[in-house]
Amino acid sequence: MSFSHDELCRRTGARDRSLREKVMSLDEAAALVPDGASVGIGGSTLSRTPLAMIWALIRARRRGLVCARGISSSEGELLFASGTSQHLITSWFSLGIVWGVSRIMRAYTESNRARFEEWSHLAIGLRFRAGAMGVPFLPMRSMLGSDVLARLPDARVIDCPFTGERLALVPALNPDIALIHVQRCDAYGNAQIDGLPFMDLDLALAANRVILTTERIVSNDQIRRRPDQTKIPFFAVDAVVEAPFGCAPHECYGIYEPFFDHLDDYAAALKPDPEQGMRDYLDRHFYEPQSWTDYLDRIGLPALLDAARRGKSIYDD
Amino acid sequence: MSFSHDELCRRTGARDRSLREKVMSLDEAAALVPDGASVGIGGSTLSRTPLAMIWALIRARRRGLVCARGISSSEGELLFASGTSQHLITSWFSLGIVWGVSRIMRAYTESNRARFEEWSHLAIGLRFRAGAMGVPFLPMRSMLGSDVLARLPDARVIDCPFTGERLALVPALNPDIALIHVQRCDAYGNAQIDGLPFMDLDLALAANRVILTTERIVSNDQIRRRPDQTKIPFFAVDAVVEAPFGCAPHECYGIYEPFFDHLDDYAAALKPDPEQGMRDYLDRHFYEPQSWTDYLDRIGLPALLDAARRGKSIYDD
Amino acid sequence: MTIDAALPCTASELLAVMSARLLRDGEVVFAGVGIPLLAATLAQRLHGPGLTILFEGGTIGAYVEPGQLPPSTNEQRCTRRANMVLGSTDVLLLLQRGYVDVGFMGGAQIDRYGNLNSSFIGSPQRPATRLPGSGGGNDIASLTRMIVAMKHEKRRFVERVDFVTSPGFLDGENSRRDAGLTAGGMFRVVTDLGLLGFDEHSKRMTLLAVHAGVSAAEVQANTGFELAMATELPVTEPPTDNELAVLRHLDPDRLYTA
Amino acid sequence: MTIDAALPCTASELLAVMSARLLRDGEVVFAGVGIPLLAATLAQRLHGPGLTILFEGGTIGAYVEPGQLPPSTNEQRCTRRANMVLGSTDVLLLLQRGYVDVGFMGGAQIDRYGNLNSSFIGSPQRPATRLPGSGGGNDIASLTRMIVAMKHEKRRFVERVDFVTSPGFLDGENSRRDAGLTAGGMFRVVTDLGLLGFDEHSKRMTLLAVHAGVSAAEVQANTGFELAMATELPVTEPPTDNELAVLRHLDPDRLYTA
Repeated sequence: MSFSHDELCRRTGARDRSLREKVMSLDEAAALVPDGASVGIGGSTLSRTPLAMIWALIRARRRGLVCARGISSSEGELLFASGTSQHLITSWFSLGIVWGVSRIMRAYTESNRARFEEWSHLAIGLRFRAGAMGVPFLPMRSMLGSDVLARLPDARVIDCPFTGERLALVPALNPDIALIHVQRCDAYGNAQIDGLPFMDLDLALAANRVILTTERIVSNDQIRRRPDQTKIPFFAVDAVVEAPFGCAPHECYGIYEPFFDHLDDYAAALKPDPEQGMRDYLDRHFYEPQSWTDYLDRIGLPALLDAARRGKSIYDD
Repeated sequence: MSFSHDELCRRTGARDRSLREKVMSLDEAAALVPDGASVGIGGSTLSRTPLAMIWALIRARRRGLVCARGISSSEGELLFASGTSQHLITSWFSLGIVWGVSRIMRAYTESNRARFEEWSHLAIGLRFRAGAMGVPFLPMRSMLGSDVLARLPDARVIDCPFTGERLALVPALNPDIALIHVQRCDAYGNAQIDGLPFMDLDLALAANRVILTTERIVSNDQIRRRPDQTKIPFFAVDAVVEAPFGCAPHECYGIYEPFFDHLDDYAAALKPDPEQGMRDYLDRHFYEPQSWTDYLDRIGLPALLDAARRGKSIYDD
Repeated sequence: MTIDAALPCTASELLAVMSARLLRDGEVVFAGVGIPLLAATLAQRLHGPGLTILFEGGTIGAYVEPGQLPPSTNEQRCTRRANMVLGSTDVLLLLQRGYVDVGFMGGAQIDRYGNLNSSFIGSPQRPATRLPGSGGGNDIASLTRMIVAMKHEKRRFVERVDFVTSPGFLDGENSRRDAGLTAGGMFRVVTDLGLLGFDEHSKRMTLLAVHAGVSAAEVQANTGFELAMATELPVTEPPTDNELAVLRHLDPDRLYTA
Repeated sequence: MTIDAALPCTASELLAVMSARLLRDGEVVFAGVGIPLLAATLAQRLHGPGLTILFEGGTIGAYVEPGQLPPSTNEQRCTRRANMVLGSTDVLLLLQRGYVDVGFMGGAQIDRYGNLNSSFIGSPQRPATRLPGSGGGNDIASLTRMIVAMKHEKRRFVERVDFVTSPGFLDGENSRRDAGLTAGGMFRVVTDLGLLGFDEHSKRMTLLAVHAGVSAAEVQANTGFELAMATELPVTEPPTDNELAVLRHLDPDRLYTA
C-alpha cells in the first residue's frame, strides 16, 4: 500500500480525472472493489462510517480486503465475521465504553483467524497524510520506546539529520480504494463535510480510487457558491452514490446520531454466542434485505426519526 | 527559527494558553514584537495581508525583523524601505503582472542592503507545516537539482530509507511571531477565515506567538455555533486587534478586493525614483496619519466603498 | 470493596472526583472517553471555567452537556458548543507541538514505571486476551504529562506490563528520554484507593496519598509490585456533596460511573 | 516584429491562442498568472468545458470571468465559481501526489534543456537584475509535465540559464531523473515564432513548428543556442477570428495581452 513515486504517478495518471458525472448504485460501486484490495475506511468509531458501502461489499461476498481505519468499531466486526476481511490496520478496535470489548475482535484475533495490525492513532493519520502528500514517509515523535513500534517492521527509527533527535518514520498508506460517506456532494464528487472530518481529507487524496456515499447529491452550482466549503475535490473521486442514512446505525454529523437502541440490541444479541449472534444479524440485516431502503426499514422508522431528531439538535442554540 | 523539541515545548509551555480575552490596540500589539524577532506574515501577495499590523510596526520604528511569507508584494517593499526588515524569506517578491518587477526589491537586494532568501513556494509552506506539526523537518520532491536548493544551506537531500528515492528535507520554520488577518474572530482568538486560507493555519500553529487582526470581533457564542468553521484555535493566539479594512490597499476575501487605483498610484509614484517615492509614500500613509482610521481616510472613502462593493460580489450568484 | 462502604459513592465516582481535583483552571487537557472525559467536564463545571478540553475525535474546547455523554470521543455530541472542530490527525499533532498541558486516560494494566498496556494480556503472539489497543493512548502518553485514572487491583498494577502500549517511564531513570521521548511522562495515577506519583530519579511509582478509610498497607496489598512511599502520607478530602451532585447531574444514567 | 504584421493580433495574443490549443478537454492544468491563466481560460471556453484549472493561491476548478482577470493567482476573483478552495501548500502538494496533467507557466529566461530562470540575471552574488523568484514555478516544473509560453528573443533563449530556478532537463539526457526528479519535465515551449519541444534522448530543445510567415532560420536567429529541428516543420494555423474574439472578450483591457 506504499509505492514508489513512479508507480504512484502512473496509477494516478491512469485515472480519469476529468470533470464528469459519476453517479451510480451501491452495487455498481461495489463492483469497483476487487477481492484482495486495500481499502481505507472513512469516519471514525461510530461517526460517518460508510456503512451502506460496507453493506454492499459484504452482500457482494467480497473477499480478502485489507482494511485501514483510524479507529474501528462494529463495521470491523461485520467485515471480519462476514469473511470480507481478515486484516484490519487500525489503532483501536472494539465497541467501547457502552458495549464493552468486541467479542468478535477477540474471537478472530485470539484464534489468529484474522489480523488486527495496531498502530498509534497519530501514526495511522500520518500514514494517510504521507500518502496524500505524495511522500514515502512522515516523521513523528510518538510510538518511540513502545512495543507498538517494536511490532511494526514497516516503521523505522532515525536520528534527525537536523537536530539529532530520535524520530519514528511511518510509511505512506495509499489504499487502492477509499470508502467515504459525506453529508453532501455533487454528481462530479465535489464533497462537503460538516463537523468532524477525521482523516477523510487525507484518505481521499491518498487513495488510488475513491467511492463517495452521500446523504444527498446537490447541484454543482451549489458547490461553486461556497468553494471554501468543499473538502474533497471531484478529480480524486471515482464514484458517487446517494445513500440516505448511509451510516446507520452509526451517526452522520448534523443529520442523525447513532441508533443507540439498535446498537444495544446488536451488542446484546452477540453476548451469549458472538459468532452465532453475528451470523443471525448478518442474515437479517445484510443478506436478506432487498435493498438499502429495506435495510433501513428493518432498523425501523421510529429509530430513524429518533436518530434524526437527535442529529439535527447539534445546530440548536 | 527552528528549535529542538525541548526548546519548542519550553517556549510553548511558557505561553498563557488559558481561555482569556486578549483584545488590544494596534500599538499594544506592536509592543509584543521585539526588534530582531522572526515574523511570519499571513495571507499571500495582495490577499489578507496583515497591513494594519505591519503599519503599526513600521510606525513603531521596529528594526531587524526577519520576515517570512509564502509570496510577498508591496508589504515587503514597505518593510525593506522603512528599515523595519533587511531579511525576507519567501518564494516570490515583486508587484506582479500589473505593476511590474518591484523596484524597491531590486534596489535593496542588488545593493545587498537587504536579503531576499528564496525557497520554492511549497518549501515555505512545508517549513511552516513542519513547525505546526512539531517535527524538525518534512520531506519533499521539488527543488531537487535546482540552483534554488543549491543556495540553501538549511535544506538537506537524502536517499529515502523506504524507497531509496532522492528527497529534499526542509527544516521547520517556527517564527517568534505570526501576523495574521482574518474576517472574524472572538475575543479569545478563535478565528474564522473565509475563502483562500493560504498557509495561515500552519503559520498560526507554528509560531511562538500569534497576533490576529480582524475585520470584526464576534461573540464566542457565534463561534461555538459552528465550531467546524473555526480555523485557528484561541490557545495559539496572543493578541486580538479589531482593524476594519485591515488589509487595505490589499484585499480581504468576501469583504473588499484590492484597491486597484491606490496601487496604480503607488506604483506610479515609485517609478521615477523608487526610494524617494517610497519615502514620500511612507510619510503620507504611515508616519503622518493620526490613526488607522486616518490612514483609511487618506486612501479615501470612495476607494473603500468601491473595494467593498467588488469584495462582496464574490457571493453574488 | 471497603471503599464503597466508606464513601457514599461508587469507585468510579471517587475516581472522577479525585482526578477532577488535579485539573487546574486554564489548563489544556487532552481527555479520553469515560472517567477522564467526565472528570475533566466536572472540573470545568466546579472550578475550571477556563479549562480547555480536547478530544481525539477532533474537538477543541468541548463543553459536554449533562446526560449527553458520548459513546466515544468521536461523535457529534463531543462537539456541541465547542470552540473548534478539526481532523483527528491535526488534534493529535497539537500534543506533538506542545500545546497540551495534561493528557488524561484510563488504564487496563499499569506497571511500576507507569507503562500502560491496552493491547494484549499474555503474549502478543498468543494472547489470553486481545484488548482494544492504543487508539491515541500511545500518542498522548508519548507527548504530554499524564494523569491516569483506574481501579486499583493487583492484576492491573503489575511489576511489568505484558505489552507497552502507551509508554510511561519505560525501564525507569532516563530510559524514556533515551528512547527519544523528550516531552511529558507520567505525572499522577488516581485510583479508588489513593493518589500515586513517580519518583523524580528512579521513576518508580510512589504512593502520595490515600483516600479516607484506606491504609498504605491496603494499597500495597492491592499492588503487584513494591510501591515507594512518600515520607508523609496525607488522607484525601472525601468527595463533597456538591462534587457528587454535579457529577451525578452530568452522568444521571451512570453511563460512565456504574 | 514581423509577426505583428503577419497576424492581426499582438504577440501575447498569439502566445495565448497557440498555447490554448495544447490543452485538451478533461485535463487538470496548473496555471500561472498572465498568458497561462488566460490561455487555460480560453481553452476552457473554446474546446475544454471539462478542463480543470488549478491556481497556486489555492483554487481548484477556476472559471475566471471576462474582464475580471486577477493581478495574481492569489486573489478572490480567482475563486469565483470555483469547485474548491484550499491552502496554497495543499494545492501545490496535488502536483507532488500526481493529480495534475500539465503545468503551464511563462518564462523570463530558458536554456537548451528547458531550464527556467526567474531569479537572477548575472551572478546570484552580484546580480545585474534580481528577478521576482520561483514562487511555485520550481514546484510545478519539478513535479509535472510543463508547457512554457514566452516571447522568443535571443536574450531569453540562452545556452545556459544564469540560474536554474525551475528545472527543465538540467544537463540533458537522464540528468533530471538522476537528480531525483522522477516525474514530469518540459513538454512544450510556445513562442511568438513557433512551437518547440525536447528531444526524447538528448533532451535538447527542438523546433516542432513555425507560425505563419516565420522561417526556421528566423527562429534560429532569435535563439541563443543551436536548435534541433524536427524532420518535418509544419506551419501552425493562424489564430481564428473566433479564438481572437473570445480572447479579447476575456481580456478587454489587455491586462495580460498588451
